[in-house]
Amino acid sequence: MNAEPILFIAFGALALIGAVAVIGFKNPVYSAIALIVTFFAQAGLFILLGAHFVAAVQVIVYAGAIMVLFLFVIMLLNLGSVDVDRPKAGIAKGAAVILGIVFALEGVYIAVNASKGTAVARVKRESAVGGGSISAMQLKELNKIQATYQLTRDEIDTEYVPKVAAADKTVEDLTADEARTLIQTLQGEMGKTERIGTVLFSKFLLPFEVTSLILLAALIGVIALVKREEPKEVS
Amino acid sequence: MTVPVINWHMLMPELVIVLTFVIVMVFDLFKSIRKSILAWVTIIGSAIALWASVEMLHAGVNGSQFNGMLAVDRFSMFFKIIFLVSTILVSLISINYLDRGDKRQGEYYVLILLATLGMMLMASGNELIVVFLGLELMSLSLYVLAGYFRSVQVSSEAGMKYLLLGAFASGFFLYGIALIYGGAGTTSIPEIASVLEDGEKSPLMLAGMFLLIVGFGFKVALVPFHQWAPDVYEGAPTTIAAFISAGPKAAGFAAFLRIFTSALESLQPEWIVVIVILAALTMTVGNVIATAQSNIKRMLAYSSVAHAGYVLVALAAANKDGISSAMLYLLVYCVMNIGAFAAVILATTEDGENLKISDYAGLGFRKPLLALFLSIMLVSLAGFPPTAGFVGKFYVFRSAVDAGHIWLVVIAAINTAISAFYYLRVVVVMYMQEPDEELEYHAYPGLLVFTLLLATIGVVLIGVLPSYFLGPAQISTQFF
Amino acid sequence: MSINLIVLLLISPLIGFLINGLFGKWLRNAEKLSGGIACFAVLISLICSVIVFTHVKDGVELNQRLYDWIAFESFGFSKAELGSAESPTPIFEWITGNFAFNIGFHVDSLTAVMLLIITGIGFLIHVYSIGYMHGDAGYTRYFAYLNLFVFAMLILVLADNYLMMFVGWEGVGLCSYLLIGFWYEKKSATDAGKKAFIVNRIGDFGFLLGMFTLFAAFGTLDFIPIFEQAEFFERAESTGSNLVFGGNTQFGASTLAVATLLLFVGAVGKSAQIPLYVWLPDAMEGPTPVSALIHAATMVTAGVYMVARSSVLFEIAGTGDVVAWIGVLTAVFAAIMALAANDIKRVLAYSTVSQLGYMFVGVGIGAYASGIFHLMTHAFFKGLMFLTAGSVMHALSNELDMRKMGGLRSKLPITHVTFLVGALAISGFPLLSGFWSKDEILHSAWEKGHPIIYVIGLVTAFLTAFYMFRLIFGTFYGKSRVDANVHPHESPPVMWVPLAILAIPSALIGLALLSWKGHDSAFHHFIGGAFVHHGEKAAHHADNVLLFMAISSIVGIAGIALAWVKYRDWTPLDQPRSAIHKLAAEKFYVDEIYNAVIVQPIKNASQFVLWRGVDVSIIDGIVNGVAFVVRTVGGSLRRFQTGVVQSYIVSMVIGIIIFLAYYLFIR
Amino acid sequence: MSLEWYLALSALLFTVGVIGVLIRRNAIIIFMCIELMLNAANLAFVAISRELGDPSGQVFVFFVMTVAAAEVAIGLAIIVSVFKHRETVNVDEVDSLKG
Repeated sequence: MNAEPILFIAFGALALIGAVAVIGFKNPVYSAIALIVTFFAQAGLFILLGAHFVAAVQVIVYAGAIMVLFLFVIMLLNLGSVDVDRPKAGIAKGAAVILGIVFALEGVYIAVNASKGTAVARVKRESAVGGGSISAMQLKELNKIQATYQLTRDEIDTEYVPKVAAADKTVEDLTADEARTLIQTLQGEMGKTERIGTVLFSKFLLPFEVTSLILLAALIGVIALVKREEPKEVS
Repeated sequence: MTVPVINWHMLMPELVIVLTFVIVMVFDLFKSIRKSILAWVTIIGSAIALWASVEMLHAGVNGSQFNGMLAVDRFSMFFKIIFLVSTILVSLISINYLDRGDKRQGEYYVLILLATLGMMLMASGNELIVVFLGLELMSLSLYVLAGYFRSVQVSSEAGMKYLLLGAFASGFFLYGIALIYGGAGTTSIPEIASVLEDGEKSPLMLAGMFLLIVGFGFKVALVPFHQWAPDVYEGAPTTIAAFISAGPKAAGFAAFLRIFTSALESLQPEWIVVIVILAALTMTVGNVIATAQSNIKRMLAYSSVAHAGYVLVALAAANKDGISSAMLYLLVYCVMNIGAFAAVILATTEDGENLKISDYAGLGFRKPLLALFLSIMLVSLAGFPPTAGFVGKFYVFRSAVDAGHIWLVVIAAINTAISAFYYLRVVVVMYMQEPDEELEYHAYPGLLVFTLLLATIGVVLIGVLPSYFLGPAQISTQFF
Repeated sequence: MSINLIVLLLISPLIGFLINGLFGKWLRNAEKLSGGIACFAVLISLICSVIVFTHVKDGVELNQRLYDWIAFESFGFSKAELGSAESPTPIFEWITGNFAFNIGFHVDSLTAVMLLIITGIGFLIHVYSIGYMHGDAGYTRYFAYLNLFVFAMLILVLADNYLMMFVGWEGVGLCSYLLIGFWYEKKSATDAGKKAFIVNRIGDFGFLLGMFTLFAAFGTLDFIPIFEQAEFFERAESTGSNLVFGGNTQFGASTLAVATLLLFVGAVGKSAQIPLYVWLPDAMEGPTPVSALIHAATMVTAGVYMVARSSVLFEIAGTGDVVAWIGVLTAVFAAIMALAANDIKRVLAYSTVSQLGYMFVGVGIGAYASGIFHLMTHAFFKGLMFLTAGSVMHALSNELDMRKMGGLRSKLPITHVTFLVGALAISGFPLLSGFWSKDEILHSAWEKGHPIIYVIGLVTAFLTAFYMFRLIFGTFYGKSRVDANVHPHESPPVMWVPLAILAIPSALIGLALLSWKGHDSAFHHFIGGAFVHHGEKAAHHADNVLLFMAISSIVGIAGIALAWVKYRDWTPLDQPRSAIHKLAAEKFYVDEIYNAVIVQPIKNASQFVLWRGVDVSIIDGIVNGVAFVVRTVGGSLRRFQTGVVQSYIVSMVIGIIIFLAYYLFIR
Repeated sequence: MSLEWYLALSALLFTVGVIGVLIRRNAIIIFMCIELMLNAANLAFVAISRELGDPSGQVFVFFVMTVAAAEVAIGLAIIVSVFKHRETVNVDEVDSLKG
């Protein structure tokens, strides 16, 4: 039995409850802890989606580093003990909630129509091909995967083809159904650290380098904001 | 997909900027080096990068780097020129503006350079995620720079407002990218274009497209996403206000133009409606509120909102003429607006900056040079010939008329008239009113005068020889 | 002749202006340097002008587009895309719909003459100013303006299209107002500046409308295409076909007449003709060298230049007569007023108005060479006389009233001699320059069938000689009426040397017009090229040359003689004796009439009708109301800018929700 | 579970973040809500990535996390410097720039 729907509902509900709790708690410390719960629940959802590496990073970076920073600042400013955040006036709150509901409706509408004429729908159409031998489309897809993950055809033939068909077959000999399973297997592995790493350092090398600059900017920015020496200002 | 082969020549401007900020950081370590040296390193580095960009524009580069992530073409080079010009001008005015004893100048210039690098990535980005990262690199640096005078209450406030609103807007921007990713199956701009050619219009795509407008609209300050601008301009250091109004605005438009006229070209009938509405709203609201301002920095902020509306008029034209006139307009706007802010800095007295428009009374006789500079910039902002502002507006309106947006141009023309009212009011105050109190003015700082002279030459030169600047912009749009 | 030469010629005063204008503060302590820079800048232009002149003399002309300012063709749309279906196919190659506002130069003999006048006299006046303005607080400002003026004037004459000409036109106007109001702490000076500004606006408005008309008719503002199209039209007119030119207007002779008359309104304003002359006498509030340069030698002649430049249009439209009549009436009218003026600069100002009238007679009747020649001679001798007047003022501590002068001959010998040369020249004393040019115009008027104009012109010539020598005798001869506290002294060399230099051409330049027995004079030969397109139908009038010369000479000498009789030993009266004298002394009450007929009714009407009735409810409701509404709306929109981040976020979210709903549900 | 479910969840999480930004006045909590919005976008990325069989979406999440970390560092530093002036992090009390 497929456990995904149950787990989805469990993690999804937990994430939502945590999110609502973030804006519901008066004490910032509690809000922060509720946010951590949401982040953990999301990590669970990532695992459900096969994104193992991302899930791990989610826990380490978000729940670990970022939230600790939040908590640290809340403690530093001593906001945890006093209730500085009085609730807003009822009307403003109500208006905000109404806006939120409208916005949520629009969001859900978009989600419900996610497969209307989109790439997602196209992928579904293409993978629905059945019967006969491996199609040109599937070969193209395999070639793309091969290039993306920097695999060789030999590796696929020896490592992955046996998982879906007789051991002596090569990619060209597969039937369409077998090929589909092969592609799904390969795609299912994309969350692995090795695969992500390969993509990160080949196709996305530039953005990766840019993130280093962003972190540098953050570092220097924080130094500029908190550096000890208090200079005489112009204005 | 292999590890990309990098042609370092094509990355010249970016590499020079990276090298420059490394040098600035190293120099900053030595206590014996005067802080103004850092500014000069920044200026020289930017000038070399500018030279490289101009050369590459001339040579007609057209390629891509990093597996197609980065488009190295004339379009991006033209915008890099705009960014580098604004970086140089802002660094020049910063030397006199920052206090000599300010120990944090290293960080200041490094952040300016990082912001410039972010803008360059936005202009070159051929992949939505690169645009997003460039935008974040730029924005993060600017948040800090806006709050740079941490001992000044309003500066911190400006930083915080910019940060909260900016982060909020990038949330939408990111969600928009996600939706487009789902709708098109890719985030590469050329691939989106080819996917969309035969695709039907999905809600996912339309919503994603609009959320991109929100993200860019925030960065270039379109109504109703503009409200951060006046507060941030007023609170931020004046040099940074000048910077935010010039480079980042151009960067926002660079990515805006590339994505909407290239990737989302086939959705043009869908987005053009919203662009037209936003353009009309932005011009009108910006100009109308500007008339009611008494603080010159706020007035310039609202005027900058209005000018974003004019550029949007060119985008609404959605053809090559429109794109090239938008590019020319941004170049013009960058020069004249930094000039106007530089003149505001020049009006500093012992009591600090004089930001009330009434403080400018009688300046025409007391500080004739300053009044002259400021008048030239304001006249250009108002769009009178033979200044650059006129030719900029002229080409923008022309392209919109050609594209059939007569009503939009009528609204733009009415707005130009309204804007003349508040720009010229300052000129009138300077030349025809007596000051309430005598202000003790400093002697002119040479570098500010020099910068203003550069800006004036730029404004007049573009006004008199527009074709030398429009030509490259027109060639740059060939690839679309 | 390379275009670089022209650019250098043009740009040099601009650089001078920039240096003096921008770095004046630092130059102020080094007065000599500032004046020297300005003079040097004009000197370079002068040298270039001379080179240009020699080239043009060898028959080289230049019509070159420097670059397109706002070019529509580069913008990628063609006539075909723009034009509607019913627009007929254009017949002319010029008219491809790709028009451009361009910066270009047109250099022919007319231009060359104007260049020489502007830079030559301009240079001398710059030098003179070094002495005249010595010690003035606005020294560098003055030279900056003066250089800017030269630059604008050069643009005006070098332009190859009406738009660029208009830019120069406005530029010289601007400098003129700035210099009239140069001593802005003097109320009369700023008032005079204002008056010049307002009166000139009327003229400029006419010029603008004229340009629009031309553009509508021809689809371009460039001289050559317009002139060629107009000539083409004239040739085709006989066939009776309706021609359609670039501007897609049904083109007729009346169009051209309207256009030329509107242009002439501009000329009337700038060149101070009836009825817009009133600003020029008041303009004497400016520094005297300015009066010499701008209000005698160069700027005020711009109108004449423009009419001469557009000669083809005026000829085809047949509007030259209007020009000539306005000119001759102005000439005599101004001369009468000059009779009664006591302020020496005012006398010279009225004299300038009067002489400008002569020039318009010349270009109006089609004697372009004569008109331009008079422009040239007048530039020399009137510039000279203004400078000598300045020298007198300098000697008498800024005294201008000739009732308080007299007997200055011995105190100011050089000034006296040079002034005398100028006065003889303008009076038409035989063989001096004014004699030639004036006689030529009058003779042409007779020959071309305008006897009345000839007679009025002759009367004016008599009056001219009379008032000029009234001025001479009143100032330099007779008993001294100078205030006892004032000790007249001759000016320094930096002032009198330019006077002496100017005196030579003032006397002798007329010889260039010397012609004999049917041969063109040197000047005709030279300048004829500029009007070869159309114009001057061989103006060598061999008949009765000597007779006309004799009449002119007699009239001039008679005027001098009468002045000798009346003013040799002048005792001024406090009150004008005769009614006509009083009328003239009060400038025919023109200012008062304008005040009563135009200004006051407008004021009254606005006070009682417009202000109470229309203004408060309608005009206010529109003009001030719009401004008020805009500001009020702006003020109330400001309230949305509460300063609280969340209110900004609310408006963002509302915007996002509305537009998203549009995309998701409405589309 | 199909993509629609994940996207709907992501939209709801995003909306909760937006509502939080609208109704909370504590700048730090507003900032947390913005993090919530970014996370919702991440969820959408990963879900779409799986549906497309394309690893880019997951890589984007990695980048977004980096950006978020940088943003938080700078944001908290700025909030601290505002706190130094006003002894408060309530955004409706930080309103001296207006009009």
